[in-house]
Amino acid sequence: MTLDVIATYATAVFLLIGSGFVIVGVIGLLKFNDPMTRLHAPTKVGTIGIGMLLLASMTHAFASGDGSLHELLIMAFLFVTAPISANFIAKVNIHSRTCEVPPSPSRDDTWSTLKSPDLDQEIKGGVQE
Amino acid sequence: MTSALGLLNIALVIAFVSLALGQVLSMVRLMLGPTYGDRILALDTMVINALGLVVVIGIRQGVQIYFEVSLLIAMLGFVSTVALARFILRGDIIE
Amino acid sequence: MSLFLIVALPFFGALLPGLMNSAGRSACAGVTFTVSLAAFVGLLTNLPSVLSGDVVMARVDWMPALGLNFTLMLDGLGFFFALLILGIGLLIIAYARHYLSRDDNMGEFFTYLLLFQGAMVGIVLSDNILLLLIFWELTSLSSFLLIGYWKHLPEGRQGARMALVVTGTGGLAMIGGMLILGQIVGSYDLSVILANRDLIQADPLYVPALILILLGCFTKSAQFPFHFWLPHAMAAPTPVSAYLHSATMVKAGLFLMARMWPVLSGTPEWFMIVTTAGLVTMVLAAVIALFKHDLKALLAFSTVSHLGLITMLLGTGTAFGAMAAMFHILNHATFKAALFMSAGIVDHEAHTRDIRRLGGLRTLMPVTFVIVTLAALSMAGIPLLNGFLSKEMMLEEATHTTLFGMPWLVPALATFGSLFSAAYCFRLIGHVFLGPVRNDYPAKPHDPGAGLWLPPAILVVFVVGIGIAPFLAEPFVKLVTASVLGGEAEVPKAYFKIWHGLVPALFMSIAAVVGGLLLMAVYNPALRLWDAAPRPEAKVIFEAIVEAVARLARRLILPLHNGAFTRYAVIGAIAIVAAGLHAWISGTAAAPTRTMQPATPIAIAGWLMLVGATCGLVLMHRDRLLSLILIGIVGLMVSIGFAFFSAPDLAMTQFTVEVVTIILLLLALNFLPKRTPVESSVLRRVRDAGVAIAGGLATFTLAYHYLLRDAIGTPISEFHLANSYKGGGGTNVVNVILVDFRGFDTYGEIIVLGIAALLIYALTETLLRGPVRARLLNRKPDQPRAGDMHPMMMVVLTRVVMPVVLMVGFYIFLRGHNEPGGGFIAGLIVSIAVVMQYMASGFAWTSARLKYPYHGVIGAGVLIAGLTGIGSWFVGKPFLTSDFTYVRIPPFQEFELATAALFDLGVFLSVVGAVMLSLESFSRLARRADETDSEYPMDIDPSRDNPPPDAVQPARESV
Amino acid sequence: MNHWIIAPVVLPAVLAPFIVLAARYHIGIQRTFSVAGVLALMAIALGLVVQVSDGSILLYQLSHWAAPFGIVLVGDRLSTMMVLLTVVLALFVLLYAIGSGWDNRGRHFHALFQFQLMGILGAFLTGDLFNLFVFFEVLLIASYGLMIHAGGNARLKAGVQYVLFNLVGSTLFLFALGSIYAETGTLNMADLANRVTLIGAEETVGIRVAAVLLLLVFAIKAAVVPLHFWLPSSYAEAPAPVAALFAIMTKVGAYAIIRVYTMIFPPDLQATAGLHDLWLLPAALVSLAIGMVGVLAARRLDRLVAFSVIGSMGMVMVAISLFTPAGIAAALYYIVHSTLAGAALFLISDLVRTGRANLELTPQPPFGGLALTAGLFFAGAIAMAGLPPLSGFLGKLLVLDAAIGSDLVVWIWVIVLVSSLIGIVGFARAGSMVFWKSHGEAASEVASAMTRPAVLSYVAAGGLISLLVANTVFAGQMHAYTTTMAAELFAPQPYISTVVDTPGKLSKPKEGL
Amino acid sequence: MARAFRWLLPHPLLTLLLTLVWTLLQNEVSAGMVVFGLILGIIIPWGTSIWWPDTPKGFRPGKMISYSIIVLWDIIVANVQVAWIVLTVPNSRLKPAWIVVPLDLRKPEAITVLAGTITLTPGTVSADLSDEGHSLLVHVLHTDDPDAVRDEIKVRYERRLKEIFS
Amino acid sequence: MELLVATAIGIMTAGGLYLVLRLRTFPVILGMSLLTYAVNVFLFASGRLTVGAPPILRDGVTTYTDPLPQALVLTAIVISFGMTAVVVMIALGAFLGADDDHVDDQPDTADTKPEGKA
Ligand code: NA
Ligand code: NA
Repeated sequence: MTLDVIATYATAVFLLIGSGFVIVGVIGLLKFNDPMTRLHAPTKVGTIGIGMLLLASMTHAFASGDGSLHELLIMAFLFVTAPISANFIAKVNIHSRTCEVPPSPSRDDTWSTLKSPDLDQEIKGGVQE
Repeated sequence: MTSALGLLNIALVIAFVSLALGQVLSMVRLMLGPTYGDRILALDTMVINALGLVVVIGIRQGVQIYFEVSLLIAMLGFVSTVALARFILRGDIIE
Repeated sequence: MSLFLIVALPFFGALLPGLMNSAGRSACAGVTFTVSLAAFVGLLTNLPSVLSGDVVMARVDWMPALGLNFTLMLDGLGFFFALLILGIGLLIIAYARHYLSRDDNMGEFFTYLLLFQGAMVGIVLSDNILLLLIFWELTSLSSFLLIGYWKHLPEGRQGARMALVVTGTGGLAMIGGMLILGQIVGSYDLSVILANRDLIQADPLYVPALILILLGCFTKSAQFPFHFWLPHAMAAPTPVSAYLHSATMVKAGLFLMARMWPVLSGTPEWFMIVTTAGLVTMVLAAVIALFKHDLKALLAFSTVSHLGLITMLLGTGTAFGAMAAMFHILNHATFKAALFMSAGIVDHEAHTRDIRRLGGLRTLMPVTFVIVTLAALSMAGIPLLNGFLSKEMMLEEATHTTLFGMPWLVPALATFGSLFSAAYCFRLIGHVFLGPVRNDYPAKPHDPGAGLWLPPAILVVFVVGIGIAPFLAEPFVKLVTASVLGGEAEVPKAYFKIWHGLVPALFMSIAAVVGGLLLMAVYNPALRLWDAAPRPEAKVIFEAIVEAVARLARRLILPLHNGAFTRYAVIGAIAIVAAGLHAWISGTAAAPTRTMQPATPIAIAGWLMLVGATCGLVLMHRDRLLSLILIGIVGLMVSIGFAFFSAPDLAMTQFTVEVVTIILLLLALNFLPKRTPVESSVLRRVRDAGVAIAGGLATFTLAYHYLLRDAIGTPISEFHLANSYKGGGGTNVVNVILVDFRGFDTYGEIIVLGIAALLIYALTETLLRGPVRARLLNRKPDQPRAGDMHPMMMVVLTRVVMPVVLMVGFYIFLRGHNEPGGGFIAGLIVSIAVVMQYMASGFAWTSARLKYPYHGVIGAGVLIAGLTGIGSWFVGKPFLTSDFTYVRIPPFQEFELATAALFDLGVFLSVVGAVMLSLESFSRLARRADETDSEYPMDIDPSRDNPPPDAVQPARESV
Repeated sequence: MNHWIIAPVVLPAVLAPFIVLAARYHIGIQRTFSVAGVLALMAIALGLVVQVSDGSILLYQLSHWAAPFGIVLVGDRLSTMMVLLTVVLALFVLLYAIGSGWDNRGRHFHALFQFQLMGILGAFLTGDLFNLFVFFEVLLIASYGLMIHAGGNARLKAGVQYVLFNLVGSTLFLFALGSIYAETGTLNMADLANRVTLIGAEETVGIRVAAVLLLLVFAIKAAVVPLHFWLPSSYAEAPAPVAALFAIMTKVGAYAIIRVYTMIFPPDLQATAGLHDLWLLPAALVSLAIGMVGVLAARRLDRLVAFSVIGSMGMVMVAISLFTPAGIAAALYYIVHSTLAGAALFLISDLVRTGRANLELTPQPPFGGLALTAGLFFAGAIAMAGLPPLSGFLGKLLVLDAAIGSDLVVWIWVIVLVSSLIGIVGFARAGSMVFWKSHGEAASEVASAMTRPAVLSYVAAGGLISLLVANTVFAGQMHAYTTTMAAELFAPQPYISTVVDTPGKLSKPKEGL
Repeated sequence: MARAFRWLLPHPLLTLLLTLVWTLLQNEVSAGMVVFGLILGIIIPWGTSIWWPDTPKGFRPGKMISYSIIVLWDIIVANVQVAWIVLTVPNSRLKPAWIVVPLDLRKPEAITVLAGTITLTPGTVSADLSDEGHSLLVHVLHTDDPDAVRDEIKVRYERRLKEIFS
Repeated sequence: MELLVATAIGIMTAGGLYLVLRLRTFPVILGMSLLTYAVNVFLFASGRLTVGAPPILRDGVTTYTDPLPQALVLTAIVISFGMTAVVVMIALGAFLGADDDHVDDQPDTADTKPEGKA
């Protein structure tokens, strides 16, 4: 068994693992019945799934002779940006009151998202469902 | 080697199918909503899955050409997520 | 004098009175008179040639290919009319100088008058029927101006419009007739046409041509049923009426009938149409004239009647008829001009033209009385005056004319018409000048100065002179008649004399005069009868028709063009699909030449997503934010599709453009309603869906057709693939096409982007300066806003990620020539990086720290691209010719330097500048008055509580 | 290599960003550069016209790639005449914009104006269909900017519709281009002309649909009914000098139809035979009728002029649809005429607006400069309604003459003449309402808006009228030239071989395909 | 000298990061490319430093690496856990919870890394910050003992970050 | 595969057309975007469909997809982006001025709705 055969097997395995995680992430997205819990599945399970696919891509490139590391960069971007996306979506959920009201913070007055400008207090409606 | 390649081909098909399924299911969530948070989340998931698709297409076609495409999706995909979320949070996305 | 000069003098002279306006009224009139006199004298210089029977010609090519040339001809007929036009014109000018009041713009009046005079002279001297048409329509136009000269009078405006419309209609019909005539003969030269009588009358198009040309003549000469416009043109100042209705405009139709007489007359059609029209007009107008109380209206209808008389004479198609017609034209011009001018004098002095308010002026205005009496008696056909002579000839001709197989019809009607004619002439004299002097004139009438009475007096001299010594006019009239007849008939031998013996015409004449006197005796009962009789009012009918047409036009056009874009789009879509369908159905299709590729699961999944998102978008488009998300998915799927089908550059571009577009739409949606209300009916939605499905089917069919067939030749891109590296120095063929093979397209494309940004900026500026500004500043958000404008996580991430993204942008830019990428994508990436910073820390904070004005970036980009292109000129190559070389500077590897990269840099800068300027403009609209610019890049920063000692520098130093 | 032919594109394209960069806040400098640029363009255009007057074809290979692989600019009699016409029009429009101060009522007028010129001139010169699309877009987007220049609700609303309609048009253009490339594998017009002759009788749907889609694209630009709906409000709401400049834009569509349907899809080409015979001429006749009926129906002077533009385009299209040398010659003559007349009328309406504050066709008090404005309007109306002596009448005669021999000659004559009459009535009603009825109004209201337009405005409007006069006086020469042009168009082989056979970078003559 | 250095290299670590990114982008290591990357790594932060006004002090890259390895491991482990939860735990038995993490960290960069870590390790999402930035709101997907989760975050991540961003 | 692409073009065209015919500017603009996608794919398809042969020259590779339509589509994408930005801005300007985002001109309500007729 040469190195590239191993790499090919590894590619296949990474692909399978990655696909598995991707599908689990999406199942979570579909299955959970609360916006906040839904948020958990794809933003992270999906991320690791794609990470695996990238790993597969790397090993595959390695198997076909031209080693490649730049997929790492993609992975890094994903890992850096995923929390921001999650954070914003969570803020949307909190702001539009579509999740359980969070407990008060221990030290400060309120959560930053809920600190609506005074001007807006009387405004109703908007993009809410 | 042939068995390895065979496995790889099977794995590729499975990857394609699951990514495709993932897209379809995310689409279902997007349509169902019910909250904008869910919809943005579904979009975000679809963008990431699309990235996965491009990566797997790259493996399948054996070319490195798609690196830039995937890099762009990874790098900029979240921008639209943030923009949409900011729109709901603030209305004005640049303020 | 050259014929050109005779025609040109009035036209060029028309400039003078307008310019001389400030020099005074006499100067205006003087210069006009001089111009007119010069033309008149010029005409007289040609008298010898005309008398000797020569035809004077002048020719300059104008549009030879069309057959429209400046060809002028002076023969007896032309001379006769030109003489009338210019001669009476001189008298009119002199008269008008005294007639017009101080409030009237003299220069304007004489300018119009000279234009009109020139046009008339042009008509009678034209040897080219197209040229004649031009002058013909010019008389319509200039008379429109003259009739409407007193702009404050509604009658003037209406009369002018009516005259223009009626005579314009005739003119247009005549265009058709003349073109047919020209086609039959193969030339538009009158001299050629007049020589082809048989050819013309044998042509199947003779009758249409005849009808069309006669339409022109009848409208111009106010023949029944187009007679109604003439009286309403009386709203013009009297000099105009006198000129238009005695000597000129209305005679144009007669002139043309006479001109065309050799080729058009003599056929049953001509005879039937022309004679009938003339006869009816003569009788009808005479009857109407008798019951008109307005002096000028009476004269106007009498003109119509006399024109009918002349028309009838021309219609008979005999040489004698033609001669009588010419003679009567001359006579009518003299007495009618004199009468109009006298009517003007009465109006001028008594301040009314209403016959019922006049009477008894004989003693108050003796000079005028004499003039009017002589002229009117001439018109009535009293012997020793010139009217008698030609009327006799007319009656003589009538006795020889059989219409509709009834030999008595024409003589009877002619006598009847003459009877009424005599009657209104007697009324004119009797009711205005005879009878007791009244004491209720609106003004005290007295004879005017010689300036006003001299011109009609001169004409009356002719009236009497010819009447007493007809042989004086005979050679001239025969000369004219000869040129009317052309070679088609002999000039009649008959002599012009007062006494012909006891011929039927004499009895008819006597009957007419006596009958006229009797009619005057029973005038009042006749008037009551007339007033009681219902009769259509032409003006009302005409106005009603025009109004109805205008209303119909409005009904037709306005609702169709009411700004309903959706209907426009539906109509357009249907038209396009229908035209495409027609092309498809009428063509042939062979079997496919390419085999279908099997669909892979991934393609099917992508298709499902795309279709799902599209359908979702259509179904849920009322939720605007959701529809934005969905369009994002469509875009995402399209870009994945591009990647799948071997187009990485496209995939990248599509994806980045998608991101920017969504940002842009979100910026706009902030101001717009967030939902689209349900407004359209079900029926309408069904219609739209039908159109949409038709369009979809069309594009599907087309795409499917092409996808399964090869092009008819090798695509030109084979060359691009083969020479991309060799000649363009790049391995990314798409990029080489963009910056080299088809760099010019790209140049245009960045300019489009640059313009888009400029436009958006300009509109923002305009909006922010206009009434919208206050509304924008005080705008209330339409949704409750969350706290934390600039979340910490985003800000921190941006600090690290933005430089990395910029670097990736740079990388994509550099690699573009050989790998997927290029200036455009790089530009978008950099823009998104900057937008990220805007979204993180806000507009004010970010832009306050921005060093480069986006205007400058766009300008620099477009300039760099342009200058790169121009650079090639300096090595003698065409615009944008690329060159490249490979250089090696340690420690770097060998790398390529290409001018295409410089061009791409221009692209890059334009894109960055354009995208940023647009986004910035959008977000400037969102600035509110109640907002203070944030001082810090993030709202929440716990480290601000105990800042490190050396970080206390103010954050906004650059503002 | 003679670079003059690209100068009409590059000069404004460089001048515009320069104006943006250097003179953004100085209207005086902008005006100076803008006028200087147009004057230079005029000299260049004249030079080009002279160069091609002997029938030679100017070819310019962009990036030095031979056609059909690269983009080429081609100058022949037709394209250079259109360039000259555009530039001459532009000069007067620009003078008007400066004189009336329109250029200072919003931002970036001069830059947009230059870009607009670039787009129009490029469209006339390019020999490549996709490049034509690009120039269409350049001229369109600049026109959007100019159209909404100075803002205002009505204008913006009309602007939205104008942009949307043209976006649909651009989409259609791309469908057409995709079809053409899919069918023939080329985009160069001359090469396309060669390739379409290879299409056999057994497989014509592809090229037929492509040809028809292209025709429709140009028909939208040329405002042929029923694709004309974009025109009335956008022209009426546009600032006057802009609307005047737009007078040439409809001609871009007409130009493209002439070019494409004489060279690429000539009437005798079997594959595309019988395509538009059925409907183009009727559509043109309906356009003529609708335009002139619109003149009668309009309630506002600017709308009236806009409808007259539709009508005059109908006339042009009637002549074009004959697809005979005589028809094309007449059309080209009429194009020159109607461009000048339409532009003049838009400027004159603005002179009216200057004194009157609105253009409603209702009686209103007299206004400043009435007599002179009335005189100009009278001349413009005569020209537009096709009354003698101005070139409208001559053009009408040419069209009527060219129609002889057409199956629809009776229809053509009747509709041309009747619509002419309707137009006359419309113009007469409007003119007497605006210029005559105003005299009847009480003088007490005279104080309202008695601004007198600037002298430069009169110079510009009067200049266009005098060009109309020149077009009339020299009608013979003009028509002879357009006749030569038409002959050249119907014998395009010199054009085609010049374009296709000239070698470029890495390609020898007759190499490639 | 120091001032010149700060002017030239406002964020030295960013320069290093960019050089690394450049090298990765090229997908091959050569002296020329690294030098070029370094040049870019100097130019870009210099150009963007206006938007990163206050240079963070006292960052310890070494500890950051060990921290990253721990987090990476946690991510892998927890991913499996979450996947298990997604697949097996029905919605009715799911016990999501909000937890409030009082913060000892003060630097925005540190807080951001913490929040990011929390999100990346499955089962928890950092949802919001309190209005003064002294508490972090975290959502837990499934837990019986929210306090334990909070303590673990504080001990396992926040303590380490405090050292890294000292 | 060809069928998929062709139907996708057709469906996007249909969807786009339907939205273009709506009454408010926002859906109309989205419809235009959809139409733009359709036409871009159509233009792209004029080079026919090839999988796995991007037009990036590689040693030893001879099959490439047609690069020209790609370049054309790129140009078209850029231009339509500019156009979209412009139409959005103009539509926004029109809305801000009149507080009305109808695409069609609205009939004068002042004439048609006489008020106070009790
Ligand atoms: Na993301
Ligand atoms: Na206007």
